[in-house]
Amino acid sequence: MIDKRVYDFDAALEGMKDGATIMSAGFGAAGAPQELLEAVLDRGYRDLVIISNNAGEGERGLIKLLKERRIAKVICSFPTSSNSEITKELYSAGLLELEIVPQGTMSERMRAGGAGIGGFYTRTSVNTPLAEGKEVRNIDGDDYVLEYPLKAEFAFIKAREADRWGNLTYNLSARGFGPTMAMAAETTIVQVDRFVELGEIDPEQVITPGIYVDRVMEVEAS
Amino acid sequence: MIDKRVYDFDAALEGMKDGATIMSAGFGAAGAPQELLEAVLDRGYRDLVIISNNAGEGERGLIKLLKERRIAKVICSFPTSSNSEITKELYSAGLLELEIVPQGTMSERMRAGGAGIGGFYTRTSVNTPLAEGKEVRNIDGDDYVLEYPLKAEFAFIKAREADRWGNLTYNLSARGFGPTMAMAAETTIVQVDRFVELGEIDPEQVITPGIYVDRVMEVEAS
Amino acid sequence: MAKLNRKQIAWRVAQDIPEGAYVNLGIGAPEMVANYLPDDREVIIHSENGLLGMGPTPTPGEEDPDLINAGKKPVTLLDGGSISHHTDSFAMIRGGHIDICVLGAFQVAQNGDLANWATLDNSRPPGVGGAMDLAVGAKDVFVITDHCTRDGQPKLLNQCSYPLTGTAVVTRVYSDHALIDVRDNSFIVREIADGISSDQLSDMTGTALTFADDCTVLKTPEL
Amino acid sequence: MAKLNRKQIAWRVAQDIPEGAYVNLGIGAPEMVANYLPDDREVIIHSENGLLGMGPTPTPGEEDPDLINAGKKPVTLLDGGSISHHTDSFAMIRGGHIDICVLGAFQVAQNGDLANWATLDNSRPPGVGGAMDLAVGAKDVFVITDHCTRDGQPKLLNQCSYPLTGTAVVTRVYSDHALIDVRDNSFIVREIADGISSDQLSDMTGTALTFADDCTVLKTPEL
Repeated sequence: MIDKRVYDFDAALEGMKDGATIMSAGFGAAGAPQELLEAVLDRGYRDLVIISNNAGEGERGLIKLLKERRIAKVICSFPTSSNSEITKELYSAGLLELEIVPQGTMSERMRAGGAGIGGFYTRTSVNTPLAEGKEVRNIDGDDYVLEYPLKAEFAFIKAREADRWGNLTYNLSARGFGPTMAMAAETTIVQVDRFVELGEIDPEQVITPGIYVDRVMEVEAS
Repeated sequence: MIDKRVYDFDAALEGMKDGATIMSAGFGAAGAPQELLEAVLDRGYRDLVIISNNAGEGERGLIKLLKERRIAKVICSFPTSSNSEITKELYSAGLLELEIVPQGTMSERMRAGGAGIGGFYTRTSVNTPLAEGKEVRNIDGDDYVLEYPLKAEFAFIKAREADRWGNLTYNLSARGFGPTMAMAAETTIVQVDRFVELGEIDPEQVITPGIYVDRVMEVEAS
Repeated sequence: MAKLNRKQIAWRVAQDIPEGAYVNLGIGAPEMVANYLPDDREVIIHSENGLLGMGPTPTPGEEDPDLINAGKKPVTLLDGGSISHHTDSFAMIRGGHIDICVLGAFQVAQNGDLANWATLDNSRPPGVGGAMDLAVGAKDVFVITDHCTRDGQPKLLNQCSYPLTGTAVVTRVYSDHALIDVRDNSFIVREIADGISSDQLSDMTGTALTFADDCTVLKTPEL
Repeated sequence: MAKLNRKQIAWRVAQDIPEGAYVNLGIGAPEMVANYLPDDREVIIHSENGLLGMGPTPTPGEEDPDLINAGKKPVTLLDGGSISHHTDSFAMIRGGHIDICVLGAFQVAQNGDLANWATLDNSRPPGVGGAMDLAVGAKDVFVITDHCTRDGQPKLLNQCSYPLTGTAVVTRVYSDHALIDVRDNSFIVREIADGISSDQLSDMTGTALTFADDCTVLKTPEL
């Protein structure tokens, strides 16, 4: 019987290691897998490379990892928030590497990683510092930048419901990067509000099909 | 008040013309906008370029247009079906141009057209006759073919429900190419089983958001 | 000399958003545009984090932490609203499906170049968010900005000195002093705030202005 | 000499599909594999037109014209099944998320080249469907085929003469005479049908065969 459900963080994080690259869903706090990130903190992993829209916000998850200096690099579109001083401090002190990617390009690069696209041309960032060193090509009169896929060893996702095949639904705008990151990581680990029986999710309302999901764990908001 | 509902085929097909390029959703008969296609036939348009997975099947829609010699060219992945002799006859007689595109490439090219991607690299079709004349690029050790976006003047789609903003739901595997074609056409025209009030479709269950839809018409299956 | 306040600029932008438009409102001042849309005008507001048909701020106590806008503030969805994931949301932006986006700016050049994501101060972490995607993707890019910086430097220039967000993308500037179209490599003044002369406006601008033949007074209500 | 019939080939393939695999079954003979999966084995079947977790043929009268498989025949969905649109469905295929696809073939070369979409007959309209996507996308490509054409020509070759579907993609061939791995530019015979000698099999093959040291008899039930 296929059963992707796990019941503790040790099982959820199997294979995690120092230096791992982790995609972390969430836009601000919505959809952020705070408890999974904090379980990584508790287990002492370090030198992490994080791919996430923001380099933390508030007091949870990524911010805790940043404060404990567990993160070597963040690939993101917008690192700081009004309430995340630690990111600025670490960056100013040269203790945190940041790679800034336009939000749509970041999302599209992850989709490319998940969908077998070897590279794609986008108008976003043409003639800006973020296109420096990248190939530019004129297609039908417009300049486009060549962007390559973005993949990761792990994706951490927060979803609303999961069944034992790993099918997922999300809550409103907490959907965010979840469906795309699930495609783009070797191992996709999902914390969900609740497990449901196989067949409870209408086939037309599955947002992330289980094919992209490796492990699901029920996590109570803490 | 935004209201994309129309109540007859003349209003639905406004702007149609000889030589138009039309994306026609549907995989076989599932999701095929037969009544819209037949309304085009009834109005006498000709020299049409059709983008559709199949060059017709059965006795409806595209097959009727083919029989009346209204279609100059079909861009498709698989032109013939067990029950579509006319496609073979016209092709053999040199009366129908066919452009064969791998199904995933066709779908991805339409998505690129809708998503502002100028081109993308895919492994599909490398070293096959369908890659002839196309740029090949080695990325991380694998060869990829460069493919360009596919757009159209019109998309014809069959959906289950629509509201006055043009939000759509589909019925099971009739979803097919609908959501992608809706993105890729200048004018997207949808025949639906039924209109619903704004707000009746759960925001999380909208499959094609109205931003991609220009006109919706309630059409009883005929 | 009666320059406009932020609310008045937002009000003026709102008058130019047509019925049925799909509009993305940037974080900060552009968000205020939603407050001034005429009641009888139906406009569909997009938020980059996957909302289409965004509604007003929820009443206190009704906030859902999972229903936020691009600025991470609680919002609502209108009837007809829909949710999409990030990649689909940016396909709307990058694919040219958003009619208008309204953004802030550090600098705008007369050819429509926009600089609004990074200064030359390298001590601050840079952050671009969705600005570059919106700049190239939206059919019209409206900019809300003060005409000058706090220390009196012009923000409308011959050429931007800050890192660019996009080239030749801005179509109209709504400043606290004027409404200016960006067309044919020129700033064309369409409306000018009451009590401001052409010369005064030119003095505040870092490049030559063209005054439209039908240039009128930029009128807004008290707000 | 006891060659396998189509059902027996399909049965043999089914035994090699592991629990939990995501599998795409091509149109025609490959579809029959689903009928022979062991009852206690949970396998998730993908259909290119947007089905994941495809179930058996519906009972007569229960067919839904909007729930069909890649062969356009009515099917069902299992509990846990899901629907996606075409582009998302092909992202699963092209992104390497399908563990195994089972396809038919006109020709297979010893380096894994596959020809299964077009012959050299130009009077017939060509059609490729999802074959090229599946060939490059699936982690394993299993081929079901007769060992020879109806007129006795070998289909396992040094090099394909028909237009290719993909290069170096086939990982295993299930013929009516043998089970053959494709590895290191060689056909490696793992199992051979009862009563067929190595020499007979070699005579029916258009290139050299390697016989595995542990090559055994290809056993199937009567079907």
